Amino acid sequence: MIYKVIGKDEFRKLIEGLIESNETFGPRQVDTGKDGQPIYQFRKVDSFDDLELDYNYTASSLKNFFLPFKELLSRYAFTDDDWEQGIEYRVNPRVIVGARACDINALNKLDDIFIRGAFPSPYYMARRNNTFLIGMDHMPPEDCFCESLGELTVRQGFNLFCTDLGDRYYLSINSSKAFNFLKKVKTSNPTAEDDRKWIERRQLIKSSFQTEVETDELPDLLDIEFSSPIWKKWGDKCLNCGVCAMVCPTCYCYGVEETIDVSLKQARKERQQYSCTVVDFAEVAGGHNFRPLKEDRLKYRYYHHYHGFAENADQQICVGCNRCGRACLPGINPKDVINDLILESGDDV
Amino acid sequence: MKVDMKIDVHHLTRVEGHGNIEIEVKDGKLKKARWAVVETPRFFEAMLRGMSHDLAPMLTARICGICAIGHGLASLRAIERAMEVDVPETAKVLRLLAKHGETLQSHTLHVFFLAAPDFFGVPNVLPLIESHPEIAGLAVRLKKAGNDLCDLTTGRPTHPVSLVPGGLSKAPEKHELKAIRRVLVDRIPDIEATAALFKTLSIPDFVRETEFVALKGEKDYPWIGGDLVSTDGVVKEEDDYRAMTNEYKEDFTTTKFTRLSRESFAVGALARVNNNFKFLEEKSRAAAEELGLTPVNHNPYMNNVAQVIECDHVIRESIKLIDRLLEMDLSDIRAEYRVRAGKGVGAVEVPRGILYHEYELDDQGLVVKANCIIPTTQNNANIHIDLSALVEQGLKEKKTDAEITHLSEMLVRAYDPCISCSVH
Amino acid sequence: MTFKIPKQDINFKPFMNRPPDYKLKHEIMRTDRVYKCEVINIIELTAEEKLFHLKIIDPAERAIFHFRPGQFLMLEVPGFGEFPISISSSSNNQEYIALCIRKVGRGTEILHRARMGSRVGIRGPFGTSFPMEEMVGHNILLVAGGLGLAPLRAPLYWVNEHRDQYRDVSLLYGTKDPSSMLFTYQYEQWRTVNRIRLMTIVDRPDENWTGRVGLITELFKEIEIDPLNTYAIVCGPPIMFKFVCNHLDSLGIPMNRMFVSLERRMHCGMGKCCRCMVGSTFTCVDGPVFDYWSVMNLKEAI
Amino acid sequence: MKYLGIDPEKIKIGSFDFTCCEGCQLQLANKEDTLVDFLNLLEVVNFREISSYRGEDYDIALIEGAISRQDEVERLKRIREQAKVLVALGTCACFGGVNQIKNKFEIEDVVREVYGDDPVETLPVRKISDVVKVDLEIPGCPVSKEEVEKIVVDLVTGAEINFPKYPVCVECRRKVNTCVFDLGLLCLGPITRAGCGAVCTSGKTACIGCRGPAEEANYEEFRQVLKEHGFTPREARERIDFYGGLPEMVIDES
Ligand SMILES: Cc1cc2nc3c(=O)[nH]c(=O)nc-3n(C[C@H](O)[C@H](O)[C@H](O)COP(=O)(O)OP(=O)(O)OC[C@H]3O[C@@H](n4cnc5c(N)ncnc54)[C@H](O)[C@@H]3O)c2cc1C
Ligand code: SF4
Ligand code: SF4
Ligand code: SF4
Repeated sequence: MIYKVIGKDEFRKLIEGLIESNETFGPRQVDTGKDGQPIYQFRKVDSFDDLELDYNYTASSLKNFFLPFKELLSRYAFTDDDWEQGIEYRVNPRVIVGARACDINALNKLDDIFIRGAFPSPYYMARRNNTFLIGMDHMPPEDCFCESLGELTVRQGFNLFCTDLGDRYYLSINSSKAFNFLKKVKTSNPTAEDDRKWIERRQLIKSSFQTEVETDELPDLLDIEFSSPIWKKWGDKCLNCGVCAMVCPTCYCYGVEETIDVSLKQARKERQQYSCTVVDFAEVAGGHNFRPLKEDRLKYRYYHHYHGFAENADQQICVGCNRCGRACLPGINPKDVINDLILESGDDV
Repeated sequence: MKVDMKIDVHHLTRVEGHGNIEIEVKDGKLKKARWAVVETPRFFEAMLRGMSHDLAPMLTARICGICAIGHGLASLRAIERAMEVDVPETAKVLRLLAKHGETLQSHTLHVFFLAAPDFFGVPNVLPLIESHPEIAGLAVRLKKAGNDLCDLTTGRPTHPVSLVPGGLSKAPEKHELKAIRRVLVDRIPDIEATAALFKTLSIPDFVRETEFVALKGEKDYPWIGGDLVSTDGVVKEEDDYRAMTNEYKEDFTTTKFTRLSRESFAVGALARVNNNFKFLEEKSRAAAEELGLTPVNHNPYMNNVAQVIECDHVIRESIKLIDRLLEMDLSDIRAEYRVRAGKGVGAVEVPRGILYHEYELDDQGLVVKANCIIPTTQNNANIHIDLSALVEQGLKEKKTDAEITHLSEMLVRAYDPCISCSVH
Repeated sequence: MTFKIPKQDINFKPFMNRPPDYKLKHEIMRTDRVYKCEVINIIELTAEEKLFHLKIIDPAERAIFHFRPGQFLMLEVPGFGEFPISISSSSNNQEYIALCIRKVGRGTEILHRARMGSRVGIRGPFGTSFPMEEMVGHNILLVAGGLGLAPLRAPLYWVNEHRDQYRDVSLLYGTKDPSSMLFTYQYEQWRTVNRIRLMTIVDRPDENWTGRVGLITELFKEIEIDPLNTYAIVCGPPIMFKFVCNHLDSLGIPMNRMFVSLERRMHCGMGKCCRCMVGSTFTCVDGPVFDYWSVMNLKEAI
Repeated sequence: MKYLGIDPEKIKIGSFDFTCCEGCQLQLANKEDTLVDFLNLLEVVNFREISSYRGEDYDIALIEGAISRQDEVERLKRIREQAKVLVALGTCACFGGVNQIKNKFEIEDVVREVYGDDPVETLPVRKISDVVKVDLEIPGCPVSKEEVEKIVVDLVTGAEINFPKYPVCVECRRKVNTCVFDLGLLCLGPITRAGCGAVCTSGKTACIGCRGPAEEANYEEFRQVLKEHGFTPREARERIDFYGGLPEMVIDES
């Protein structure tokens, strides 16, 4: 990795240049909540001033830029008794500014599945390869727990990562593209003072977490407590609304559907983001449901997130952003569920 | 020669809702000519009682599947006047734009899908797709533009979602406005072609002196709120609408009838053009003159022409409204307001004429009493009386049963009645 | 000053238009490209099930298509959906692929209307297979319930084609009623030509049925099993293979010598959609063939 | 398309309206981009609102609206006898729709409120399936034309018709909307069947349940959610009762 320091004015020039030449997305305020607090999402930006780089969190994650909620996989064109399949992977280059470390870590996890997994996905890869990603550190919101999962810092998977040193950014440069762009604006090599401030900033962030979740023993615990009563307790609360999975940066379960156009001349095959908490997730033709109960489905989501699974070499995929917890209307959130699970297992011994 | 005639058109087709035409002629004398609405009433005013005011516009939009935006706006206007809410200017412009989308959509639906088949002697618009593809093309493009405008401003073409007390819950993005502006500009040649088409059609020649009622324009062609005016010279305030409508009930119909200076009056596109001709967009006015539509025109069949002229007008005015919006801050679309007790009237020109909503609200913002008067209700008596005159004229001109039936059906259709709406 | 990000296309390695080889990892392949097949034969087996013979149209694609007994395909009926189906023919058959398909939902129902010459798509093969080589020199016990006979046909063909390498081969087959019994026209051949001990049983007999009546476990009373020299392949509804495997376990067949084929909802076949997950395991890439020990260790598998 | 032996035949439809706003029928003429293709799949033999041709040989009857008068009951029964497939089109037909709000009041009171001493005939509002057998329900106020198109294609090709089983929230979040609960609104999305594309919440207004219940909706917990968000039983009930499609969601006073 190469490191540089850039003044905030100069940084602005860089971003403005990127916005001008490319489709650019970043955190924007989309609404004001009933509590008066701003609500942010990653949206298209037309100027630097659209960006709200001091945002706390976006309600939905970056995931859908790489795994769109609805994605066309193939098109079929029918001729009398025959058809032709058409596939398109292209995506136009674009920039995303202001991703948090946990967001980038989440993408790295998705890379393990969609690029390094058994059957790499060209759709995902086309989007990932054509996205210029600029990360940015921040002070943790009070309910985040990425630190507990070791996802507080990120060392790969971005083009440029900015550590905020007040009037300037400490830049971690992770791609030749980024390096070349930076040649066109004024940067300097970090001084010893910059390095010291960088360390201070990191330590400050690390020590600012207010939420901690004990996750080390979770893979085993989840196995041991597979029939724990806490699943019913939390499962009964679940609305099966799938919201948790939709906003989560790493939930990637999906369904594929085909539809014929009204012209009867073409058909579309589309991938749609799904959620394991949704009622028919594991239902098969004929009506048998392999996970008929709310608790089965909710448990499965936790099992998948914290037990890990084969495709990504058994790593936990939660990055601790708590988006699911915030979005869940009945208030089901990883911290409480996991704590319950740990308490429950404590009772056993 | 003795003429006996019994015409009974049960559930007239190509109109919204259920109505019957009943004509009886004995010995060459007209015994009966009725326009009977047999729609099942839904009792919206009764349902509104006790409902939160913010649900009222959503409920009343369901009075009509065609002019749902109009109902929503009348309802909002009544509520906002009752609670003295100041709606931001941006929201007002956006609402008017939505209104224009609806007018365009509704008028093209009527002109092309419901009325046009009569002029071409086909049962519906489908054969025209084959025989006159260029006309079908006009219809589809114009209607789509109207629907798209509604969709963009209110969230969907029918039953708006973003019309809320205080303004709008969501504004379109500027790039979306620019896109729809381009579409509207492209529709100008289409509407001009439509006017040219109407020049070639023969509008039945029938005239009956009628009083026409509309909103009174001040500077612009009026659509939402303001004073009421009639071609007989009556002027009233919006709040005084009951004195303008004077509802009463007849036995043979489930709708109410209305009257003003004469035994009946008419509202709708023709009434608006007759009352506010000078406020039409300049080019629209010229087109009207070209088509022989100048105030005060007493041929009810000319309502179709008036609708074409209004389409022309709203397309041109929408473009101007969008230009204004592009200069405005689109985040300022909703006013905070305090819920309080009050009474309010909202009068809105919907495609078929003036629509009135009136609510009385309690201090919780719940509806205590509601009254809605629908344009078609106001037209029903006039249709009914027109029918008699039309049959009399037909008898004089020795028209056959079939001709009289055809002309009667066309007459009713010309009013573009929205019957389920009138029996809400 | 230009900040334009250059467009980066994906390199399909090594050839853009080479048909996919699903066994290669870490290679971006056109995994969504289907092999186009023609239906060359349709055999009506029961009211609900038909056997389809599919021939891959492109000879080059046909030449590289290989599978092992127990693997499955994703069958696509363009416009109506894609679903997993076990391959029910010999892995030696270079001419066509046989699929036995029950009419149950949107995709399968439409497929049942296919005529000779209709064209459908396949992707695959996917998943694990039965370890036929490992079983050499042993007795083989095949146990099938209902539609479970379909995936057993591929290992059965294998055994028949290498009959001398295996010792006693038994096939126990049970169905709900006689009319839902599959592939009856082949039984005689299996028994006489292939020297397979074939036993059938039904739950609910009809007036013409003269055979055995009862649950499939009844059949075990009639055969003798040499537990330390036998491999078992069990396929059928979960409740059935659970009973059968428990029984075989009690007889002393080691759990890692019993194989089952699991069924779960699937939307990709490639370990992505997660619909087929059982605990931490994908039925599509880690299965569908599992040994019973693994299944026992899977949370919520049975 | 002759694919798989599917030689699509136009379906003969009749469209009939009862107590309603006719907005659902109107949707059939919307979505103009694909209108011609859509109409190509249909043979409209009876559709009073747009056509003067009145044939009786329809196979599929689209029924719009609820039932609120005796003559409607009889007309509906006649249509049922004729139709091979009877489709309840729209929320009014499926659940009674807004019309059934009337049923909370006494009939005489309702009539008096609107017609004073000049009464008209009316019955308590019933949904179509309360009167005749319904083969297919397409909910929505109004129905989504996109969904109708899909269903018509399924009918023409003979494919099984599927509706989403999950609630509106899934579609809502797929659109990256802000949850309107966060804006202080009472949304019925979590218990309402998806398929509308979350139009209402995408317009930043609450879902009021026009599509009826999602499968296995968790009413118990949803009641709790409403309470915790500080909504009064009156507010909740008013919205749940709006379309009549969520009879199992009971709100108690406590
Ligand atoms: C490994 C494996 C092998 C199979 N082999 C056979 C076979 O040889 N013969 C046979 O008749 N059936 C087999 N099935 C079951 C077959 O996949 C389903 O019957 C089929 O998916 C139903 O699809 P549908 O479109 O008709 O149903 P729908 O209910 O319309 O299903 C929609 C989608 O859900 C998924 N789905 C639904 N049911 C199942 C299911 N049971 N299993 C997996 N996905 C499902 C599919 O993706 C399907 O496209 C197998 C299933 C698996 C997992
Ligand atoms: S968001 Fe909450 S209620 Fe909804 S599915 Fe997820 S856990 Fe269940
Ligand atoms: S906290 Fe929730 S939303 Fe965030 S990564 Fe973990 S599971 Fe996903
Ligand atoms: S707005 Fe309504 S539909 Fe959308 S997520 Fe929230 S509760 Fe669900």
